[in-house]
Amino acid sequence: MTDAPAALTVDSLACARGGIPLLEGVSFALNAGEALVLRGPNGCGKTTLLRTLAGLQPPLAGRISAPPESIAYAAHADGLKPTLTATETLQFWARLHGQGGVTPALERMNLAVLAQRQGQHLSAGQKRRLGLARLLVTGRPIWVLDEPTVSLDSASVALFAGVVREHLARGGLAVIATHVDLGLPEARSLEIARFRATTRAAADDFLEAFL
Amino acid sequence: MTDAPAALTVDSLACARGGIPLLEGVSFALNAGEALVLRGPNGCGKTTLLRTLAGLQPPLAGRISAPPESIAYAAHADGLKPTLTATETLQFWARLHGQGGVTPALERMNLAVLAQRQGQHLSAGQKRRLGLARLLVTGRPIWVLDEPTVSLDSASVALFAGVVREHLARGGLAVIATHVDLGLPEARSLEIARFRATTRAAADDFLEAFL
Amino acid sequence: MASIWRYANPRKFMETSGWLLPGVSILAALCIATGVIWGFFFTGEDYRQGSTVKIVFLHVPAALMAINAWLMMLVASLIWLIRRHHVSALAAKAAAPVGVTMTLIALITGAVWGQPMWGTWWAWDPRLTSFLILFLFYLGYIALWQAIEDPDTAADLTSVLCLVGSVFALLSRYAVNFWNQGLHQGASLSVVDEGAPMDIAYRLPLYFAMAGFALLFIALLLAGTRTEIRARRMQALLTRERMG
Amino acid sequence: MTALLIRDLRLAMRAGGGFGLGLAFYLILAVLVPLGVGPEGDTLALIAPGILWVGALLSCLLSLDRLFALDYEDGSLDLLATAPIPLEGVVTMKALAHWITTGLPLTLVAPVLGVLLNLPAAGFGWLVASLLLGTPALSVIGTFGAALTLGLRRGGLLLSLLVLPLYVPTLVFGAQAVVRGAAGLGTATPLLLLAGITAGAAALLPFASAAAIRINLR
Amino acid sequence: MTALLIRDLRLAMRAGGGFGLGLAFYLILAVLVPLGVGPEGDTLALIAPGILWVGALLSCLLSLDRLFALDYEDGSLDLLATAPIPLEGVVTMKALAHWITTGLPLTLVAPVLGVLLNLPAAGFGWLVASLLLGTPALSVIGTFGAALTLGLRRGGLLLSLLVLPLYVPTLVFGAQAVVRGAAGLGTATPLLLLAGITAGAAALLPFASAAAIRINLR
Ligand code: HEM
Ligand SMILES: Nc1ncnc2c1ncn2[C@@H]1O[C@H](COP(=O)(O)OP(=O)(O)OP(=O)(O)O)[C@@H](O)[C@H]1O
Ligand SMILES: Nc1ncnc2c1ncn2[C@@H]1O[C@H](COP(=O)(O)OP(=O)(O)OP(=O)(O)O)[C@@H](O)[C@H]1O
Ligand SMILES: [Mg+2]
Ligand SMILES: [Mg+2]
Repeated sequence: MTDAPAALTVDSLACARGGIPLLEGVSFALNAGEALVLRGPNGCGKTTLLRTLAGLQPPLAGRISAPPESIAYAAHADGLKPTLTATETLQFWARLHGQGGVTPALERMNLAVLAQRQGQHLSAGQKRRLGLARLLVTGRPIWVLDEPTVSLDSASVALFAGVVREHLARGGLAVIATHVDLGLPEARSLEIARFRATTRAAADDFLEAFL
Repeated sequence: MTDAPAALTVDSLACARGGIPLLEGVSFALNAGEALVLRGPNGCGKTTLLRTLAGLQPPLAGRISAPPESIAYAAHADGLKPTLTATETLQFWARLHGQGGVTPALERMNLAVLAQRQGQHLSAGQKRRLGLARLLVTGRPIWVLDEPTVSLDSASVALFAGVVREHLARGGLAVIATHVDLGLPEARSLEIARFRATTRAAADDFLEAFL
Repeated sequence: MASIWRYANPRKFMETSGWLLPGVSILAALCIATGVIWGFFFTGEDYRQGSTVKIVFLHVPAALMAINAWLMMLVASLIWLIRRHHVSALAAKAAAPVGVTMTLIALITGAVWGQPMWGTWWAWDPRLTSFLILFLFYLGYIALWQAIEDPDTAADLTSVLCLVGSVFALLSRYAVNFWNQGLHQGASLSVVDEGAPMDIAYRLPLYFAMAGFALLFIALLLAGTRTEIRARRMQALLTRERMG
Repeated sequence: MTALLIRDLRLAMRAGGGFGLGLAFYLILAVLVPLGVGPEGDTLALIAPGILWVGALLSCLLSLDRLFALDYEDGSLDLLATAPIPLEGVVTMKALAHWITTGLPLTLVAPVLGVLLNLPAAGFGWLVASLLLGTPALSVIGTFGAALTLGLRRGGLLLSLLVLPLYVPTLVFGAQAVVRGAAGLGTATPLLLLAGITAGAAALLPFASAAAIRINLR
Repeated sequence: MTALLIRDLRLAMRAGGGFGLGLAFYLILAVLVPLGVGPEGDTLALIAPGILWVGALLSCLLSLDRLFALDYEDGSLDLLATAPIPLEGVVTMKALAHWITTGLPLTLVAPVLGVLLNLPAAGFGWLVASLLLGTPALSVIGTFGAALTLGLRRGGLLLSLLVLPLYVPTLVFGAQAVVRGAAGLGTATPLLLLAGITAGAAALLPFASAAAIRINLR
């Protein structure tokens, strides 16, 4: 974890998917230790927003300010390899992020007994837990999570809430899109549907040029 | 839908995954109009049980009795093609099952506006809705569903509950594995963890032969 | 009458093969030693082929066993598909590496022989070509076994491959014959040069070498199957442990 | 069942020209070989029948890899296996779709490549005839290989390893028919044998393929 | 960064012998060509250098297809793109892993296939030398093609179509080196050009590949 407390500021962000503007005017600021839960109906643009935050696609307009290389992203897909064991998977990500041992992360996500199991032999929820354990070995302060509790049973959801809470207590941040209750009452909540792009302005001038 | 009321009887079923017995002694009976919700922690074997019911893997022991070709299965993966539109996808499955038009199914799952959208351009929840719409065009009485409401927002969960209820009212059956509340209070519930395979007997005699 | 299927029980098989294996191994070693030493040192030189002819004592038995190993795999695969006896599936699995080694020995000794005989290491003669194709079938079969994790699935799929492969191997044999009528020796044991029957002085040691290779194959097959059964036993123990 | 065929053809078209690409590969191969071998017309004429057949075979092979893999990964195959058509039918339709998108266009374009490779004039008719008779077998055999390697990551190369030896008889009779045709000799025997292989493979292999799929889904 | 290399090599091994299969394909090709072309030693000797180079190229090509595709489909590539190593590094490591699992073994086994194809004795050394110099370029160029076709279903054939023309210079110089070597002529020029292509491709193409991936992820 970086020493300086991280912060994430999003300023009148607009983002598009497939050339169609979805959201505009999204603004919020998160400080160390805070979590934000994104809510909104299916297809309103949560995934798109999170991918933009993670730097995987450029924003249409607006600014995202966060310390460089501070964001850890976890998506619908977990990025697990069917033939690598849980330990190998985590070790790979840990080394890539210059971090050390993976045993604490395995234990924290209740995966110790599955440590030697290959990805293809995990159940849906076990895969998900392993995907989340990856966050712990990135050592990054800002977690950007897309529906992290999908397929998790209630015990695992509570476990995950505890992990997020610890992360916040250590000065981390989290932005989480979800449809279900995460058991994080202290988190702020943001209704994404509010920011639905309506004005033409959101379409960048490139599109304008054709009109 | 078939005319004779269907029924599903499972009698001391045992099933295995990767050669390892997971469940044994699973018994239940469902009559027309009934739904059963399977519950249990991650990795307890819900998916394995449902695949066995759907006939995708042979049971270790026990019997499943259901009318032939009466089961419609919906899994973690939706089987959508990135380049086919919603309408084309449904039409394909409808034709394969010898059924007619797909518009009612599209409308019922609130997909009418997305009818011409390709699979790759749908959000996670929209994909899921389309996957569920497929059930309506199979015309089969027994629905075997694996975590059907993953990624759905609350409005869509309610929509889905309504669809299941109609299906039951028409004499259908449903077996649903889930970790979350489906809004189907009338459904019976079965805790799968109870059936965890423990006795040696569950290992078939082949394993014994090697010991 | 005790059914032969009794031996398809792994435990019974382990017992029986346990005392069979040393005997067969010793016998194989004796036969091969007799055949090869006799053949190499106590036969005269062929007037046309010189001393290179002596490689026949390795080449022919290896070539024979290469084909027989595949036939044995075919039978074992059928038994597995029909009666689902695990030992037969494991025996088929164990036979493949032996078969592929025999094929390789036949190819290499043939090549070493071909250099003085035909002036080239390799020629696209039908017999050689069909052996090369057999080699490919073996490779594919082994690769498929290795690629699949679940042992029963692997047994099923490799058995299907073995059945289909056998048909196509046979077809290939005819196809290759059609494609080229080559330089290689005729198909019978009895010819070294055209028409003349092989000298008894060659034939006897050759029979010894052939019997030795057959016994060697059986010994390797038994040993390999025992290893496979032990591996499965380990797996079963691990499973039981995991079930608690 | 035709619904499946239509869907597969449509998917092939949508994915950026399923038709065009098999062809393009064939064309490129026919260009690369002279680049590698050298431009002498006589050498090329000598090897043209063989290269054209090997090329057709490799083009088929290259597109086999994803025949079932996509359906397997996205769960469609599970759903197809529970649908009211036999898996044997599914497999046959897949092979047919593969032939229509690969074997058939290859056959039609082969004469053009024959010109590039300096194929003797007498050989053109036999080239088309032999490909027309032989490519269905390539598709059916390939479907079997794809069914076997279903669910193996990077199954592509394993698939080649399994399928190529099975292609040998087809290749030999196909190429022989063209060689003999080009030399003005009789081609009845190889063509008959080719037709026999195709008929036999189409009649029997679907059962093996369906069995392999059932085993793999388990 | 080595973590990535190790992971990729490990994945290649686990997936049922990533090493063995590239080889197997090469071997099979060397068997099929004589079956198509005919058994005459002289003809084979004539075309051996070209066929061996075309075969190496096709073997490389066949395994390219899934270079990024698997990482893309399961979401790993998204995660790699947000990891603290530059995408250029990711791409270079992928190319290196590909070469170690494909190009290197091909080079080592090529002489054996030279025997099968009746390559003149003088050509063997040059065959190995040219492959050693040339195959890294095949891997780097192939990585670029794989990056471009990332995310396209059935990208495999499109990939071939894009990559094969890029392979032409490597093929021509590589095959020429062997042809001249086998004929006892000087091979310095083609080998130097080959080395130049490899060096240039390895130095510049990773930037293009990384850019292509960034665009495809968007
Ligand atoms: C790589 C190359 C070769 C392979 C794969 C090969 C394969 C075989 C096979 C399968 C047999 C047993 C046939 C049978 O008993 O019916 C055989 C027998 C024989 N081979 Fe070869 N061979 C090769 C090279 C050679 C060469 C170069 C010679 C040299 C003259 C040769 C001479 C013989 C003879 C004399 C027999 C035994 C006679 C007979 O059974 O017909 N082989 N070879
Ligand atoms: N190429 C495209 N053309 C038109 N619309 C598109 C295209 N690609 C995506 N979309 C639409 O953009 C939206 C993307 O939403 P996104 O995936 O961000 O939703 P989400 O809020 O994450 O939804 P969910 O809760 O279902 O995951 C969806 O409505 C989708 O239909
Ligand atoms: N090859 C294998 N070897 C050992 N264990 C395996 C193998 N394959 C699967 N398993 C285990 O079998 C169980 C399979 O569970 P299944 O997928 O049916 O669970 P589930 O109840 O659907 O869980 P979830 O709620 O997470 O989806 C898991 O515990 C998994 O780890
Ligand atoms: Mg989403
Ligand atoms: Mg599950």
